[in-house]
This record gives sequence, C-alpha cells and structure tokens, in this order.
Amino acid sequence: MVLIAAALYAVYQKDLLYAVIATGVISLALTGLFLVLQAPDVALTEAAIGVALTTIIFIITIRNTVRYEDEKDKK
Amino acid sequence: MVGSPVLLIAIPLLAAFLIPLLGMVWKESVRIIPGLVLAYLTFLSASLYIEVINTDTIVEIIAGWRPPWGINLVFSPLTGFLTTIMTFMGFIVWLYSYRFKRNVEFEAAKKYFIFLMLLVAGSVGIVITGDIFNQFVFIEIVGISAYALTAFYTGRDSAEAAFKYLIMGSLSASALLIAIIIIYSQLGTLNMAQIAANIDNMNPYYRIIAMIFFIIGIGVEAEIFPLNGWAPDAYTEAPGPVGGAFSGIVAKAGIYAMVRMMFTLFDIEGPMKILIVIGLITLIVAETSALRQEKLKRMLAYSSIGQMGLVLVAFGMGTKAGVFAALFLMLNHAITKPMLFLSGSFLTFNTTEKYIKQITGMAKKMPVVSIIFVLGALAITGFPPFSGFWSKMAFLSAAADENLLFIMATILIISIFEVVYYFRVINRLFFFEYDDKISIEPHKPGFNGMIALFVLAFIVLMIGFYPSSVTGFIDLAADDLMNTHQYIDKVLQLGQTIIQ
Amino acid sequence: MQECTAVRSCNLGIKTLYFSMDTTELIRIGVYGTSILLILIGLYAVLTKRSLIKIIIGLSIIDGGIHLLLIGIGYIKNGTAPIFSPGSENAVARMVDPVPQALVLTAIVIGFGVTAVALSLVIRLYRHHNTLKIDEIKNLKW
Amino acid sequence: METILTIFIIFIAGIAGTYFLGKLNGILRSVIFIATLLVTSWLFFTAVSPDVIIEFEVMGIMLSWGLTPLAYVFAIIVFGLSIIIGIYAVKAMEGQRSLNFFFANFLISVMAMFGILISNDLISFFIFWEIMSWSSYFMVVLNHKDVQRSGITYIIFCVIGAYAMMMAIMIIYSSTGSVMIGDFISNFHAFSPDMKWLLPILLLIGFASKAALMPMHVWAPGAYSNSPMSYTALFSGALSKMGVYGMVLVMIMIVQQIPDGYWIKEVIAWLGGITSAIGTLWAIKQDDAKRMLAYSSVAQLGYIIVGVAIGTPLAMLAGLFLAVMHGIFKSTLFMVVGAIERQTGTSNFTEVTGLIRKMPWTFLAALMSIIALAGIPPLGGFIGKWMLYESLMGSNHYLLIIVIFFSSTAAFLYCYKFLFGFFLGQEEKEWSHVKEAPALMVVPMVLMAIFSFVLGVFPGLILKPINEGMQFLGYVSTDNRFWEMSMIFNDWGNQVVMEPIVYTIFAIFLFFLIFLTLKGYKNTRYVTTKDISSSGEIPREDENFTFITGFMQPFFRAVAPVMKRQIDKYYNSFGKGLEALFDFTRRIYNGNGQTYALYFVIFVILLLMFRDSLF
Amino acid sequence: MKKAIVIFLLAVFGFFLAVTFLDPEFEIDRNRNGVKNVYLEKTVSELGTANTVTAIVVNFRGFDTLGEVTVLFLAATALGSILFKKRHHIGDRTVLIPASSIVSAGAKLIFPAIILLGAYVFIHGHLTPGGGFQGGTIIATGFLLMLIAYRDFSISHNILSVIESFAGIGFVVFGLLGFMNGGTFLQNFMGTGVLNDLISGGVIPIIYILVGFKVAAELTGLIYTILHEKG
Repeated sequence: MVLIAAALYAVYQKDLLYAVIATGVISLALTGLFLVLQAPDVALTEAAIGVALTTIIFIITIRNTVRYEDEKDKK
Repeated sequence: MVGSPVLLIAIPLLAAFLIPLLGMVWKESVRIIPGLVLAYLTFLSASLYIEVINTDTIVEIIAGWRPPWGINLVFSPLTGFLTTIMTFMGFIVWLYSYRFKRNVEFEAAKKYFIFLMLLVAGSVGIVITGDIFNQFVFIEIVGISAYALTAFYTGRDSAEAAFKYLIMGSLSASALLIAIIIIYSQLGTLNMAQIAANIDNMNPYYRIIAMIFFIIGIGVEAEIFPLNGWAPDAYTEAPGPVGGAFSGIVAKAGIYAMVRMMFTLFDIEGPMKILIVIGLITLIVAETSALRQEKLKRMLAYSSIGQMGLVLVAFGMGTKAGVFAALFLMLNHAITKPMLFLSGSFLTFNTTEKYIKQITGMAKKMPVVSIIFVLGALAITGFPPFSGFWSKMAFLSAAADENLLFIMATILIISIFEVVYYFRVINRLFFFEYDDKISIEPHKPGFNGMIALFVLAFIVLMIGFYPSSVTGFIDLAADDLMNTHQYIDKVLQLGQTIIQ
Repeated sequence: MQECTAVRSCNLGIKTLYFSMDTTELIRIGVYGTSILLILIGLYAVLTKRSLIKIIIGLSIIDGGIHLLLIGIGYIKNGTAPIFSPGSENAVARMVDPVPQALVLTAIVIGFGVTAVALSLVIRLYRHHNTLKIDEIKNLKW
Repeated sequence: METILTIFIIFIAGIAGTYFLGKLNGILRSVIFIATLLVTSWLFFTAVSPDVIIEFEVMGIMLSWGLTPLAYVFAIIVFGLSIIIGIYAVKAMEGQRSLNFFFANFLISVMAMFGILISNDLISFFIFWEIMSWSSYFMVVLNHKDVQRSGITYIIFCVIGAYAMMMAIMIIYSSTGSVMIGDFISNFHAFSPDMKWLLPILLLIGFASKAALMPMHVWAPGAYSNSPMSYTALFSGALSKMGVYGMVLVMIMIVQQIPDGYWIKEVIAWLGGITSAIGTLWAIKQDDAKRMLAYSSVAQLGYIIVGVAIGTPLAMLAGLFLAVMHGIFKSTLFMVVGAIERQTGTSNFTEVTGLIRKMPWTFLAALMSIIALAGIPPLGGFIGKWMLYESLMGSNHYLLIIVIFFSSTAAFLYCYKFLFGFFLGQEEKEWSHVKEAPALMVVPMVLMAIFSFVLGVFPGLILKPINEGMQFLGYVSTDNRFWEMSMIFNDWGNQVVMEPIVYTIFAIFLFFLIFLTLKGYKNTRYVTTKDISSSGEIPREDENFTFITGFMQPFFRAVAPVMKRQIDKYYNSFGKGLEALFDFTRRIYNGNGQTYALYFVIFVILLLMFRDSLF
Repeated sequence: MKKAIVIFLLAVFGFFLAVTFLDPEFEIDRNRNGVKNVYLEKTVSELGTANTVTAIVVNFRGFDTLGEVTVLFLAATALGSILFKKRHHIGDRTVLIPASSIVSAGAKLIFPAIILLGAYVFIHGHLTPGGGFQGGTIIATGFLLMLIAYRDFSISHNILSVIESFAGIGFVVFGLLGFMNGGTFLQNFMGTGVLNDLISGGVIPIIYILVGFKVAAELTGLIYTILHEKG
C-alpha cells in the first residue's frame, strides 16, 4: 500500500518537484508489484521508463516552467 | 493480386523511417516522398478494392499465425471503401499543402509531412485491422500525430488546443484499455471475429460495461457530444489542410471503429437507441453553436461535428437503408468538408484568428476559390443538384421507412440553421463590397492547391449529377457491414485452412 | 477525501471476500483494489488540480493503475513467469498469462510517448501564457 | 432525341455559353442569352406534345418527365414572360454589376421552372424546385442591398417550404414505393387517416411559401424589391406561379380525397383573402414603387389562391385566368418601374413626378397594366375578377366576397398613387433632362400591355388551354362554351360580341387622350410645384403640391388596428430569441480543458447509470 | 464545491469499477478457451524461444510492436516539432545545476557498465527477461546520466536519427522479407535453433535487437531535445 500513500502524496503535494518524485516512487512500487506478479519483463520496462525517464523529463519540465503549483506556496 | 493490405501500413512506416535519412542528402525529398507514398497508397487501395469487389474479402494474416492468435487485417468492401476514401483524401491534402507557408524551414516541413503520412496510415490501420488492441495502438498513432499537427504553428494558441485534445485523448485511451481488459478477461482473446463469435456466452453485465467503455474510448475520435470539446479548438488551430484531414480522415476512422464495434463486435440487432440519442444531441448542440460563430474555421468545425452526429443517427437506425445513408453521408462529408476547409483557408490566408468578417467581398479578389467554397456550402447543406442532396434524401427515406417522423422533423429543422449560417458566409463572400479595412489582403492561391480544389469540386459535381456512380459501391459496403456472420466466417474459417 | 471511495470499494472487497476465502482472492482484491484506487486518485488529480503538471501526473497515475490492472488479470494462483528454462517445458499450466504482459509492455511505452508530448506541450504553453493554471488558459472557447 | 432533353441540353449550353463567353464580349453574351430563350420556347411550342414521357432511373428511383395540359398553361406564362423580359433585361441591365452571373442565373431559373412543369414525379419536381430556390436567392442578393436581412429571410422561407415538401415526399416514397405524382394521387386513399392530413398540409406549406400565402409572405416585399427589376418581373410574374401550380395540384387532386377536407379549402381560401387584404393595405402605405408592387403582387396572389382554393369550375377558371393576367400586367409594371429607375435613378414616387411627357410609351404601358390590375373593363383583370366574384357568390362565400371586394377597391388607391405619382402632376425642374427609355426596353413593355389588352378582349385565346388543363384536373369539358360558366359572357351573349363594345370604349379613350393633348399644347404654363404665382402665397413644405406625401392619412387612421399587427415582427423576435438561446447553449464549450474531462466522467457515469434503458 | 462534486462522481465511478472487477465472477472462463495456451505451446515448439513474452511481442503480435515503435518515433519527432523555435540553437544546459565532480566521475565509471547491461539485456531478450525495450531504455538512461553529468557531452542529432532510421527500416524490411519468403508480413522465416541457444528463435532476436537500437536512439534523442530546451 506504499502505492496509495505515494499517489495521495503526489496529488496533494503542492511542490511539484516532490510530487514528481512521488510518482517515481509509485513506479518503483509498481515495479516491485510486477515482480511479485511474475512479470519480470514488465518490471524491467517499468523500472527503466517509469522510474528513470519519466521522472527525468518531468523534472526537466519543472525546471523549465515553475516549481510550485501555486505562486503563494513559494517559500 | 496487386499487393497486400499490409503494405498499406508497412509502406508509410518505411517511408516515415526513411525520410530523415533522405532528408539529409536531398532536402526536397521530404516533400516528394510522402506524396508518392500517398499516391501509391491510393492506387493500391483502389485496385485492392476493385479486386475485393470482384472476387472476395481479403483477410491478411500477419506473422503466419491464424487469426484467433495472430493479428489479421480485413480488407472487405466496407473497409476497402473507407480506405480508398481516406488515402485519396490524404493525397489531396498532401497536394494542397505541398508548398505551404512554413516550407522555408526544412525541419518543420519534414515533420509536418511525416505526421500527415502517419495520420493517414494510422487511420487506415484503425479501419482495416481485425484486432482490438492493434486498433488501440493505431488510435494512439493517430492521436500523437494529431496532437503534433494541431500544435504545429508556434505562434497561435495551438498548444492549448493540442493540450485539450491530449487530455481527452489519453483519457479515452485509458477507457479503451479498460474495455480491452474486460473483454480479454472474459473471452481470453483479442481478435474481433472471435470476440464476435463468442460474445453470446459472455456475461451480459460485463458485455454492457465493456461496450460503454468502448463507446467512450472511441467517442473522442468520433467526436460525439460530451467528448468533443477538443474538436473545435483543434480544427481551428491546426493548419488549414490539417483541419480538412481531421474531418475527412480521422473522424471517419473513429466513426468506423464505433460502428464496427456496435454492429460486429457486440452483435446488436435492430435500432440502437444509444447511437440515435447521442447522434441527435451531438447534431443539435453542434449546429446550434455553429450558428453564432464569428470564426470561419470554427464554424466549419462545428458543422463537421454536426455531420458526424447525423451519420451516427443514420447508423443507429440499424437497417440496411440506414447504413447505406450513413455511408453515403460519410462519403459526401469526407469530400465536401475538406473542400470547405481548404478553400476557407485560402480565403482567410495568413490570419491567426480567422474571422468571417475578414472575407467580406473576397469573391471579387479570388473568384474561383469563392465559387468552390459556395459549391461546397451548397453541397453540404443538401441543395440539389449537388452531392449532399442525394445523401440527405437517402437518409430521410431510411428514416421514413422506420417511420421516425420526429427524427426527420428534427433533422430538417436543424438543417435550416445549417443553411442559415452557410448562407450568411456566402453573402459576406459574394454580395458585400470589399473594403480593405476589415477584409484581409487577398493572395494568389497556389497552383497545386487549386488542382486539389478542382478535383474535389469535380467529384462533388459528378456525384451530384450522376449519383449512381457511387451508390453501387456504397450498397456493397452496407451489405458487408450488416452481415456479421459472414465477417466471422471469413476471418475464422480462413484460419483453419491455412497451414502454419 | 478519496478515502471514502477507498473505504467504499474496500468494503465491497471484504464483502466479496466473505463468500470465497482464498489467497488468490486476497491477492486479486489487493491488486484490483489498488489499481482501482490509483485510477480514481489519478482522475481526481485530473479533474480538480489546476496545474497542468499535476494533471499530467494524474494521467500517468491512471496509466499505472491500468497497467497494474492488466497485469493482475493475467496472474494465476502461484504461477511462474512465462519463461521456459531447460527442463521446464511442461510448466505451461502453471505459467501466468503472458499476453497481458506483452500488452502492458506496449502500453507502457505508448504512455511514455504521450507523457513526453504532453510535457513538451506544457513547456510551449508556459512559454506562450506564462502560467500553468489550466483555467487561465482559455483563449479558445465557444 | 426527345425534345424535352433537347431543350434541357440547349438550356445548359446556353447557361455555360452565357457565363463563360460572356466574359469575352457583352454583345455575344446577349445574343447567346436571347437565342437560348427563343430556341427553347420555339421548340417547346412547336415540338413538345403532352403525350411524350421520358423515364429514367436514379438511385433506384424511377423518374419520369412529361407535359400535362395543366402544366402547359403555366409553361405558356413561363416562356412568354421569359422571352419578353429577357429582351427587356438585355438593355435594362447594362452597366450593372456581374452581368454574366445575372444572365446565366436567369436562364437557370427559367430552366428550373420548365423542369418543375414537366416533371411527373416528386423527386425531380423537388430538385428543380430547389434549383429555382437558390437561383432566385442569388438574384435577390445580387444588388448588394439589404443582403443579410431580406436575403436570409427569403432563403429561410424557401428552405422551410422545401423541407416540408421533402419530408412529405419521403413519407410518400417510403410508404408507396413510388414517387410518381399519378401513383400518389391514385394511392392516396390507402394512407392512414393522420397521414391523409399530414401530407397535404406539408405539401401546401411547401407551395404556399413560394406563393407568398399569408403567414409566409414576409419574404416577398424584401425579395421582390431588392432583386434587379428585370428579374423581379419574372420573379413575381412566373416564379410565384409555380407555387400556384403546386397548390392547384394538391388542392384539386389530393384535398378532394380527404374526408371533410373542405376545411383545408376553407382555411386556404380565407388565408388567401386575408393575404390580399393585408397586401393591399401595405401596398397603399408604401412610398417606394418597388415595395408597393411587391405588396400588390402578394395581394394578387391572394386572389388567385382564393380562386384555386374554392375549387368550383368557375373559381378554378378565374384563378388560372387571373394567374395568367397577373403574370402579364405585374411583370409589365415591374418593367416600367425598372425603366423609370434606370432613367431617373430613383423609384420613389414622392420624388419623381410628371414623366408623362418625358416617357409617353412607358406611361402607356403603365396605364394599360394599371387598368388591367384594377380590374376595369375592358382589360383582362376585369373578367378574372368578375368570374371570381361570381364563383364566390355561387359557392356562398359572402364574407369572403366582402374581404376581396374591399381589397380590390382599395387597390384603386395604389393604382392611382402609382399613375399620379410617376406620370401625372407638375413637372419638376430636376427631372427635365429625363429621356424616354431605349427602344429595347419600351417595346417589350408595350408588347405586354397589348397582350393584356388582347387577352381582355379575346379571353378565349387563353381560356382554351386553361380549359384543357381543367379537363386534365377532372372538370367537365365545356368545349369552348365558357359563357355557360359565367354570366358575364351570358349577358353579352358571346365573347365575340364583346369586341365592338371594347372598340368603342377604346376609341372614346383614345379620342379623349388626343383631345387632352391638343388642348394641353395650346395653353398650359408649366411651373414647378414650389412656385404658385397664381395665388400670392408661398407654400410651406408640408403642403407639397404633389399629393403623394401623406397620401390619404385618414384612410390609414381608419385601418390602423389592422396595420399594427405586422407578422414579421413576430418572426424577428422569434429568431432573436432563438439566437440568444443558442448563444447560451454554446457556452457548454467553455475553453477549460478540465471541464471537458469532467464531461467525460459525467458521460461515463450517465452511460453506466442508464445502461439498461439505452442498450 | 467543485471538489465535492468530483468526489461524488468518482465515488460512483469507483463503485461501478469495483463491482465490475472485484466480483469473483470476474475471471472465469478465460483459462478455458484463451489464446494464451496456444501461445505458450507454440513458443517452444515452433519458435524455439524461451521467453514467451518476447515471442508474443515480437512474433505473435509483432504488428503491435511495429506500431509502438512508430509511436515512439512519432513522440520524438513531435517533441522536436512542438518545441520548435524559429532560430533553433542548441542552448547550453543552464536548465540543470552543474553536477558535482563525484557525480561526473561516477558517471564516467558507470556509463560503460550501463551500456553493457543494456546490450546484454536486449541481446538475450528471447532467453531471459527483458528485450529490446528494456535494453534500449537502459542504454538511454546511460546516455541520460552522461548528459546530466557532463554539460559539454553532446550527441549529434544526425547520428541518432540515422541509427533510428536504420533500425526502423530494418524492422520493416525484415517484416517485408518475411512477406516475400513466408508469405505473410513479419513471418518467422529463419530456422529456429535449439532452445536456450543464443542464436535461436529465428528472426526474433534480430528484430528485437533492431527494436533495442531504435528505442535507445529515440529515447536518447527525446531526452536530448527536451534537455536542450530553455524556458
């Protein structure tokens, strides 16, 4: 149930960077779950794409745009 | 055997992978090759279509596995009909946009034509594939190239339109995946024919749920009412020819996927209330909102959505005459609406927001384009002796056969609105004085674009004056769609005969 | 807030749990419930969050949920991965369904492509509107 | 080669030639245009025989073309008018904009009317009907005047009528499997009772929209007055008669078969009467000659429809006769207005006065047509109206007689207004330069005037084909003994005896005219209306001596309550309401992508909820 | 307010999903007449491939894979077209903070290993878990690491596009070769060697290696494009 927690965190976190990292965590947990469910290929793909690449392009996008969901959250 | 349906998919992909290479050595090739490919596709699908009509449905199997296991392509009179229209329209759009205004930048032109080609290829794939997950993949191909084409111009709000389209598109893809999951978990197969064969021993509850998710997943491409919020924006912001391609090719593919699902996959007999209701709502909302548009392309977009609703209603009648009328409507719309989009984007050239008042009195400056626009408007509002009249007549007679007087009256009233807004534009175009304060600077339409427009106008006139030239094909296609068991037999029993 | 939906479906899961007590059932309900919850959370993000990036995150969460669902379809009770090792050619019966895995492979890659396109669109939008609020990007309407 | 097909081919060739060769040379265009009209009508009157029937198949529907005696009557109107108006138009239109389009479109309209008349089946009838609609629409907006209002109004009513017709046609086709008019008439008794009511009403809506019957007449003034005069002559003269043609078919062939269908007849007749009354009132109110004539033709069509709707043999005879006569004199009047407008630059008779010496031949044509319109013997209008009254009396429609009589007497007012305003009265300095219209325009007008005179004197010329047409409609043949139908011929014994009286009337009239002119040449001092040196006072503006401004105010005060109810006000407010509504509904598409996603989920849930009822 | 409505709608939606999927009736007769058993049998007997998923991805449903590769290709192209600027200059990567020396040194060490791992994965795609996609993505992550670590580490777009074009063309050409020989598109026309041999499974490894190259090139180019994008 790491998944749900991470997902909720990703949705509720105002700081987009943390939210993105939380999505990376979701993918990681999914990878583990896939392994449990006897799907190693999918696990590999998810690990490579979901954890690494998606997170990276999210982060780059955030760097390119704004970091916070709302200006007033900027600390 | 002139070729094989699989070439319809393989050749464009090959060319798409090839273009970047050739682009390095010969810059012009990025414009030439797609045209050649599309012309070849048109030729191939036309010849295949003739052959199919003369002999029998071609079921192309892939990777040597018989249909329940491998993926198969079905090239029947129906799919051949649609494929021929699509590839032909793709070629026309290429011809129109062969030299369009961003051709100074090589990169942009390269990408534009790759997207255009793959858009056509994906739509053809949606139509001729016989496997639902494969259909999903093709829908994604069409989707991504459509997003990219919508966001093509960097200057405008095109990214916004593309983003809306993308949200709806990925939601619908998720819905489609859920539907595929349900079907696979129930029947353990992904092949359309086998699903259609076993659909009866599927739990009716899951059957309905799966159908709902299918409708939603495909509905975004087919522009049915609550899901078509993206459509006007995308049509407005995309380059002019792309708007024509959307309405002429992509929407047709979506409609096809939906009716194939309703008719064949979930073998439904008799009138389909859902299609009629959705179609009517779509028609009413779209046409009434088109009545008050100030932008030309947006008005055309709403009108195109309305026509899709009309097609859905015609399909929803579920009778042979209804399907015939629907296919006829699709044909007319696939030819007329791109004509309107292309000539309209000639009329409102180089303007970011294409207001109708900007074309005031343009007929003095660009008479031929204006006349072709008027031709398209008369044809799509169903004035004889142009092509739209016959399809509208077929639709009404089909409705009258079913004794659906209410639907007839509704559609006629709605088409009064249609007439009104098209004639407003015609008045502005022809019967107003040109004044350079509001009207835009006219420009010389390109040669290739004029050829494309002339070809379309010729087809419209031909169908209008001699409708029997196409009705035979449409009749065969309608038979093919109605006859579900024939489809199943064709696909599956061919599988047993093949030795792998 | 989604807890309420979570509770709802979990109740249901438990209800179904009663009349078939089985580890497979447990795993199934765990997997399906998790994936349904993921889908719902993602939808919630898509529907309520104002930031475009949050919306895309929601879309990717939905994708993850659906992939999990798809894999869960294929799983059978204490099955093994569908990979033949020497001497285990007869293990067909105990292998999990490979088809959903293949589908998920395709789906993941496609989802990644869509996400990349969406993010590039976000950059374009930010360049054009200088904001990421979806309800401030409404130039095209009616 | 069938003659009908030949005629069509000539038409199409003429259209193409007029449009494309016209770009090269104006003379060539005019020659082709006139030649097309002449050749086609010559072929028609010589070579087309009613028994030839052409059949061919389109989309599995049998179509057939052939000429019926009834259609022959209307075809006479169409071709006669189109030739004369065509000759007129060649001269009258020169210097106008987009002439190629005008002449080609003129030919298209004529071809469409011919097609309507020869089509024996509903589909080709409808096709030609629609072609007629859009070609006339393009004529209406051709002048760039008041395009978005009157043009859109016209097309809306065209389309409403056409779609009502199309719905009826499709119901007929799907229930009987054939679109032949004959089959429809013979199978009509087989329809279900509600269909028996629905179908004629739909068809009548379709025809009434062209014939400008009461609730659907609002397009007429704008359309008639905005299109070029040389087309309006055809428009009001021939094109509106197509609606009458259709109504004749429906009223006689179909409505007869409905049990207690005479209610429809009564309603249509009353609508016709009210139309004529209201049209006359509005015609009197106008200050612009075009609009006045437009309203007047609405009123005249009202008479014709009354005659058609009553349906007794005499009434039908009167209706058809009035149709022919109205075609002739109303197109003459429109041509006159066109000539005056071309010469003076305006068609408003509060400005133009005293043209009688400037344009005597135009005045002659106008005088004859006005007399015919007002129904004064010996001209044609008199006979028609007389027969109409008589038939009404014969079928006990006394109230209706009052309405018709009121409107036809009120018609005198605008006739007088027309004549006096344009031709009589003092001469103004500003119009002293005005010349007579060129011969190419005068000759057709005078020709038409002579026609209306001749038809008044020898009604038998036109009554013969009308009689055949009525036999086709199923009336008993009167083998050319019309006087048995109407007492007007009875009293004079025979229409041949009528001639001497006509001659005497005409001679007296001529003598009077000559006398006036001679006397006038001796001692008349021409002054402007501003200068009255006869009495020593300077007139104020409000007592302008041309008695046109503020013409018969007391009369309008009398009929004010009737005039206040103006139906197109209601139409306008209705349309505005609709547009506001749609402006509201299209806000569904607010630009927010999230809302669209919300629609998505709502749609899913709705489908899931109502899955049992929807699937 | 809006949130409440959304929550309610989602509750209903989730309820339907739950009654659909959590129902024990759900996955009954799939194992009876499904295609998966056929796949499992045929994989060894006819394709001589150990990894069924690979067999399915590459051979049974190879057409999907073709489409999927196309989707990636489209995504990479679309990125370039969407982030298209009039003057398309390669800006220096001020997007990311300059990496510390540890990272760069570590990256230099790890990079070959990652490349090797990826290569292994997609070469053995038909025997062990993994395959073209996985290997390709792994290689792409390797390049990503280098891109992050060294700000002046740059790959020329042309090479990438050449690689991916060649890979894609190879894929389609192999499919067409099967079309020529075996009669159907993507037919496995090569002899399948013994099971669990590196050279076995006919065209499957070749196609999968091509897919690997293509995916690697595309993902790298994709990241490269978006990384050089300045806000």
